[in-house]
Amino acid sequence: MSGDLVLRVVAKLLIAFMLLFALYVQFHGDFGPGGGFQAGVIAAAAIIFYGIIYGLPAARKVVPSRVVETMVGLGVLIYAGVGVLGIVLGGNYLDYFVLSGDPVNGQHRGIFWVEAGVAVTVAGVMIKIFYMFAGRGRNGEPEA
Amino acid sequence: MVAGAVDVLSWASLVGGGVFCVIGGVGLIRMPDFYTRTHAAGVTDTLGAGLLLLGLMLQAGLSLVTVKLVMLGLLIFFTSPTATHALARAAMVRGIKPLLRDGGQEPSKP
Amino acid sequence: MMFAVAAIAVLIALSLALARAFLGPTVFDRVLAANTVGTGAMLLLAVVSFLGGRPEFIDLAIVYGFLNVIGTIAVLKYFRYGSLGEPGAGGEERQW
Amino acid sequence: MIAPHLPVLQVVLPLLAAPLMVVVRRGGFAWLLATAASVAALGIALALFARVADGAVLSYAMGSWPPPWGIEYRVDRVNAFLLVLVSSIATVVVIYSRTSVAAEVPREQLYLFYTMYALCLAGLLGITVTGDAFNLFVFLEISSLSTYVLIALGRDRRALVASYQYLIMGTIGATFFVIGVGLLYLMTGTLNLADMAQRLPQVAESRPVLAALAFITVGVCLKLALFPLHLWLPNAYAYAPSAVTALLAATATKVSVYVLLRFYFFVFGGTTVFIALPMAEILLLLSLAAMFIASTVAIFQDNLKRMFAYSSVAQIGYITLGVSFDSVTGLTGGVVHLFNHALTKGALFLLLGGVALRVGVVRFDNIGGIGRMMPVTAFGIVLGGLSLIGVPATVGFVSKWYLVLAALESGAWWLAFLIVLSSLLTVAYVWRFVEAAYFREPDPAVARLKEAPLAMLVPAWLLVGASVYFGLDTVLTVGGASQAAQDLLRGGR
Amino acid sequence: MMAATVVAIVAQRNLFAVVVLSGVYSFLMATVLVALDAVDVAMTEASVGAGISTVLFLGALYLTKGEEMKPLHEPWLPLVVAVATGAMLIYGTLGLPAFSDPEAPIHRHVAPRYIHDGLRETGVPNLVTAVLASYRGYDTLGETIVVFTAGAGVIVLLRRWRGRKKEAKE
Amino acid sequence: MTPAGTILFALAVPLAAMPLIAVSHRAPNVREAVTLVTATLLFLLVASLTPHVLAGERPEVTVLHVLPGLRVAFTVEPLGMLFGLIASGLWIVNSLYSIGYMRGNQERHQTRFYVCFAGALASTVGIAFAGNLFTLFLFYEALTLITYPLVTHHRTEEARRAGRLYIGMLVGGSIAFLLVAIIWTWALAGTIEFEPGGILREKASNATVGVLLALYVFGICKAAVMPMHRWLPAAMVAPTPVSALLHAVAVVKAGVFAVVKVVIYVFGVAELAALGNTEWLPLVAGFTIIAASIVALRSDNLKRRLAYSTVSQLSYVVLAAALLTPLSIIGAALHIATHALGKITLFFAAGAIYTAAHKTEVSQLDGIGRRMPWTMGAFAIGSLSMIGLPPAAGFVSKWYILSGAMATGQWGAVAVLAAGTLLSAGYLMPIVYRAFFLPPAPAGGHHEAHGEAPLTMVVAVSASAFGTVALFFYPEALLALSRQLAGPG
Amino acid sequence: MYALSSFLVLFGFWLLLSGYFTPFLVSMGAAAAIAVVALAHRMNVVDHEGHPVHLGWRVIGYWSWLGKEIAKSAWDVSKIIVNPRLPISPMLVRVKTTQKTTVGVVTYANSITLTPGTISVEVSNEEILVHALTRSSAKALLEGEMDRRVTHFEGAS
Amino acid sequence: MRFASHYSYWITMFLLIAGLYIVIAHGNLIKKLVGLSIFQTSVYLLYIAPGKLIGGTAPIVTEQFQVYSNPLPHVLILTAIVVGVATLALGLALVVRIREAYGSIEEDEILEQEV
Ligand code: NA
Ligand code: NA
Repeated sequence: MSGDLVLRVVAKLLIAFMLLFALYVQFHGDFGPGGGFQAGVIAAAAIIFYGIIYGLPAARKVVPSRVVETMVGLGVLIYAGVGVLGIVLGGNYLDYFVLSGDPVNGQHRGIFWVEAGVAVTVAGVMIKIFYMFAGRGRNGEPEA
Repeated sequence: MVAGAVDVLSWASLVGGGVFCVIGGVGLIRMPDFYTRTHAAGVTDTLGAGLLLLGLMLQAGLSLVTVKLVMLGLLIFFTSPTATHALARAAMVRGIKPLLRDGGQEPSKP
Repeated sequence: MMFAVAAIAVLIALSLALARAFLGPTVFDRVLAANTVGTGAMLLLAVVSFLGGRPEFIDLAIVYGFLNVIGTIAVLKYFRYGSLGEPGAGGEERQW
Repeated sequence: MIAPHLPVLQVVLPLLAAPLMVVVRRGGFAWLLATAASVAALGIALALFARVADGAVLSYAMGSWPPPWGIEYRVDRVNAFLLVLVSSIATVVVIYSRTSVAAEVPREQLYLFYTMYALCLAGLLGITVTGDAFNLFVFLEISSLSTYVLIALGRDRRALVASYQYLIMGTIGATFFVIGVGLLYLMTGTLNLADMAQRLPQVAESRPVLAALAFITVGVCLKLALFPLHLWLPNAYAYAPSAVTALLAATATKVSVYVLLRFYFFVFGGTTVFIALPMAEILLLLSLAAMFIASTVAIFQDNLKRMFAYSSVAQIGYITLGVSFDSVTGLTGGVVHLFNHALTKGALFLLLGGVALRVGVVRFDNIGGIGRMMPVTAFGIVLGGLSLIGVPATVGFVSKWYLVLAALESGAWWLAFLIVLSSLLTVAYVWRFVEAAYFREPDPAVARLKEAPLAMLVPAWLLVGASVYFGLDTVLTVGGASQAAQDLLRGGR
Repeated sequence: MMAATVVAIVAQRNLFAVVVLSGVYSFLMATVLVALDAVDVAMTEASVGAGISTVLFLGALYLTKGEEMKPLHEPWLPLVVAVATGAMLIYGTLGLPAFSDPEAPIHRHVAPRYIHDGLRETGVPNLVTAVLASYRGYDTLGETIVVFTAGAGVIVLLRRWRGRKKEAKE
Repeated sequence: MTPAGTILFALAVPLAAMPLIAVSHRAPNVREAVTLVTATLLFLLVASLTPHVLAGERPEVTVLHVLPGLRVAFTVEPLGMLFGLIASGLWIVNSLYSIGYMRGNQERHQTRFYVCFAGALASTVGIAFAGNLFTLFLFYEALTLITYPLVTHHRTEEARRAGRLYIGMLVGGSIAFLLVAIIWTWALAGTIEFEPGGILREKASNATVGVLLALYVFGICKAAVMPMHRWLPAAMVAPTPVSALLHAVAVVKAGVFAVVKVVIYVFGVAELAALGNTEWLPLVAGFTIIAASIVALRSDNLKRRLAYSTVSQLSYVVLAAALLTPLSIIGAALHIATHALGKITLFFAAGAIYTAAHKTEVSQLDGIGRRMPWTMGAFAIGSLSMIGLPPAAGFVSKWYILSGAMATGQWGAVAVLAAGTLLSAGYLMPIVYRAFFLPPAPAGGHHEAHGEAPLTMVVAVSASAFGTVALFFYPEALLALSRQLAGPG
Repeated sequence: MYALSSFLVLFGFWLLLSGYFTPFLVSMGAAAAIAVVALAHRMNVVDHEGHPVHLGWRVIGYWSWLGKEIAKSAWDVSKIIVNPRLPISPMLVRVKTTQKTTVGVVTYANSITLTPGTISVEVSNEEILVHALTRSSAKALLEGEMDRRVTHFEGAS
Repeated sequence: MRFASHYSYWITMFLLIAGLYIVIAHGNLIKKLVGLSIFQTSVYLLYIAPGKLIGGTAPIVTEQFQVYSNPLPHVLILTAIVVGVATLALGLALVVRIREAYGSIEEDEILEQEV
């Protein structure tokens, strides 16, 4: 506890901004560098950072394993679901034009959801992988 | 006129920042042990980075870019000492002995 | 022009830090050097953005900054645990 | 309403099943979903096969972006044939897995097993159906990554090492492939295979194109385990769960062969690349080496799964041999052998899985007299073995027939001789099984064995039956293969 | 510089040094990518290479207790294989269009549509995003699946399952 | 029943017997009754086709189209008719004999033995009636596989080694050479359906025909032309009924049958004769005759001596076919039949000796003729047939072969035939002499106890000996069939 | 209270980063800020440590002083580095901390590290172990000016 | 001249050789994966460098610029990076399991145990 005073305090400051920055990257992927993948990675990095500083159980308390595992699948479902929606609305698979009356608007919507799907899965997977590696005891003993 | 002055200032700032960065780098090579090297790295992180960013800010003027540069500066400002401290501490815990002036004397009490 | 000068200066600093990263000798020297490389890269990026006339790419430098610290801390945290010198370091640290 | 979307649904259905399983997290549900996805894939594949039977080509534009700007799915007679093969094998294997995998994989892990299974299937189908070079790479990776995991799920600790080795070699192969595609892209500006095929003749024989051919060949041959790039295969097959081995042996390498065919004849077909580089000769030599060396190694294996794995390396040699002839007969032989070997090896590994369920690791010294204890299984293995040898009335005969014919057509009677000679090596290792199973007194341990469960026998025998049936009725297979061969040789035009 | 880093990685036997150096390598690569106008790629490479990969490597090192590795025995054959591959690549690349040649096929075919009509057709100024999420959105779906596969794979490999049997040894 | 139906029925009968025998394995009497009934039924069915064939009909039936131009089909022509009659007829005798032998020696796995035997007969009928090379090949392979359990019946290490050699050479040769030859033939002729006059007529160059012929002759390992004969002596480890099956009823006969069939229906006799680059074949066959005879002469083990005798006698058929004259072709066909009868007699006798006296070496047989007069009498008749002396059937076939050779002035062949006759007399007559004219060796108490072999064995051996003599006096039916082969000329 | 100010700070951060003020993006920014605050709340990050909103405007004063110090010491260290003789005299010293809060201690420790020539190695609530590059930099630290200023800046909280 | 204009390819080749060399030559399973990563990154420059146009800028459309570098290679390489990290994660997970099963991450020591 005492040993990581500096780290803990600075981390608290940093993590919130990192998360927000991740979301910024997510929503501004249309205008600047970044997008779902990068946002997912940065958000996951923030959580991982938290886990590194405060310990895995703390991280698991904040973002439970189950939620993460659901995220892993959910993102893909969102992405693939947008594709199916294209078919349902009379277009081809992943056809965003049909998502709205205005084709360009449709593209916007499609890209938005697709990027969201990417971010969810990527963040979920990265956090999950961290959990798995960090949570596996070195000598093979299960961790609480 | 003002623009010219700003230009000159940013010029100086950029060059100065560059120079300090290089000096920090040189220090990183020249210093004899790990702990002393951290001090050299500090030069790059603080004055080098600060002046460079300042120079860029002066170029960008009052704009979104300047805001971002400020953020960048703040980021370095917070993270760099944290990282350095963590490093030094970890090294100490791992038993890396600092090279002391009088060859391993006890830390003097204030 | 002045961006170019600054860029070259940063590049030199970067190379020097890199040299330290190769030379070591301890892991901590390398991490320190890596951290400096990260800072250098960040600055280089900022400057290059101006050089290329697209200053909005500073976002990228911010990402570097975040990752730089995470990477460094991760390595160090590993070493703290690896030493096991301080069992009383706090229960929540057990994982790392 | 659905009909025009069949090409994409072919891949997306199993693809959607995978994340659903992860979200729901139930082994039984996952199996149901995997089965449903496989059956649906089979249905779609058959429908597609019917629709392209007259030589039509179905093109599907992802996101309604016209190719070459968007990604295109493209179904023709060549890949429709393969779609049917892959999805039907997958269907059989998934039915089989319910019993087999439950015995090998912990219950809590089952849902992830089926997730990987669905991903692997989707990946293989995606590789087959796509008309875009880079998309092909993406699906190649999906199938590869899931395959690594599936292999690592084997009970033996060597499964882990095997998986690791495959991961290394597979990734090298995939990267080679990407380098090759990159060079082609740099020379043509497009990633669409059909577009590429059209634009390549203008830059053919330029060095990047030749290098691309080399890189793609090496990369794909790593995946399809062409000798001597097969090193990953024996262990991977030997230690993976039985169902996985069957799936891999029957489909994964076959799909890689398809990729090779697609690039050789469809993309490079219009160029003079084959003349510029001695591809046919190299392929011929390597194929022969595979046929003889791998078969010889197989004879000396003690682990049966390993033995049949080496046999796979050898059999892949027959397929590539057919490719190397660069003639309709040769290609027909190659393609039909691709199909036939899939059936046979699938059947063999499924049956071996049944034996493994009873005896653990299947080695020659612990299956003595098994023919008496597990007659149905053992007889199935014998039939499969006969098909490997190429005995008439099995599918193996049909393909060897065409290969020999192709050799004779090309005037290389020595080659015809070598082809049949290599079958002798097959006789040797198949006969080791026959001897062990029927002509050795049962060990005490074996004497108490029961026949494999029906849920495993029925799927396995479906494939055994198929490899006999298609050995007798060849209208579908040879017809399809020769159509495919003609289409391939006609190239991308 | 990147080359030097890689050489250092090749030569290093301390795995930590290797991990640290590969993080450095990623930063450098990302910077080069920015210089080549690939900002999205640079951001990804930086966050993946310097961030996630480092964490992954450390996690693995921790679990495997691996710090030092054995020296090499016979380095020549691998070198020959590697150099042969490199030679094959060089053979191929020497025939490629010159750097920044606007007449090169990749600038004449397919890409012009993205650049000229991308904004109009998708309303997204970042053409990388436009191509990534729309024109070639299917690739990106595949890419997401790849990530998903890795995630599910790691779960299945590393999660401790109740009552998992000791791995059978033949 | 139509002739086509009869063909299918003839195939189906032994096949149907297999499961029947298998299920009755707890009731040996039922099992053996099934075997006998089946054998008899098969013979009757095959025999019922004879009038049709003699009348010039060629009943045929197609079962399956495998590939375009590749079908499983049956056609009954004179040579196949002849072979079918011999095989199915001898099965009856062999079954009788087997019952005695297997029971007398308390052999194990008797059910499997009978099942495989029935399977072997089904395959043999398939070979005999095969309408094309593919069908021939199919049943040829089936015969190899189904007889493998018989060869390795004892499951000793020696048996297994022999089995490995057996399967290795037969399957190996058939795949490595025969299959290539078949596919090549298809590639050249566009068909592999048997046709009188040959399908390769004017389709292949001289050199190609030479190579092809070699592929056929050596690929058909069952014909045991040297150096492809090694499996045959090795297979002697099997029980005697199996040896009889191998040497007389099915296996080697299938081999020489296939060779003759190929010569007649694939190459065409006239065609081959015209080409005249096949002189090597008589040479090889001649060499085999002489060399195998010499080996036989030097073998003390009775079954081994008989085995090499078979190797030698088979090459008579090959030689006859290779002489390429109408007369020799008749001789070849006849020799298939006469050797079958003669050799089965000899083997029956050898097995009877083993069963009754447990003797395996020629040198142990002194005076045995007094204890086993029927058996040794039959042995003497069989020997005469082998040598080619009247009043045994062997004389008839050898006569035709010799006539063919002399008619076309192939004096080398004549010399070989003469020498072969002398040699066969050399290795067979001493046995007869020992059995009847030497006093029994005094040593050893055990061989006082034996008398004749079990009844069914004696019946079988006598029947086959009788057949051998009968065929000498009444060869008309077989001769008629054979004459059809030689064509109008 | 902390949550609200956190939200405002983060939202401000967003707006400054973004530079696009379309309704969609602004509302997204608000949503993002709320989400982050919620998550940070779960992390227990939203407290006076993680979000020292109470420090107020004193920050400016302290930082400007610190900036000056940094510049000075950086200049000194630079001189040492470029000096061919490399006149260093590294030493470890312990300095007492007078701050009452963790944030204060951390600020002090980081300030020490930030000024080239000194780095804090071990930090506890009572004292900090400092590695100094030269005797003079150690002495400057031991004079305690920085300590006083940080304590002042930390204020009455 | 040709040499200079193909500078990026020389780096590509170097990375490719170095990466492949590490993978093949080294027996340490983790180091192999490092090599594999480097091997995979060699592709980046091969794709992206030719897409660069001197005088062009990153393909993010604004009024100020007319010439943009080709965005397509960027998209492709993004995918390649993702594939790379996915492979790495799986590989490392396997290494962890191998170490638990064999007690070593050196290839020769592992193979020794399976003789
Ligand atoms: Na973007
Ligand atoms: Na993006």
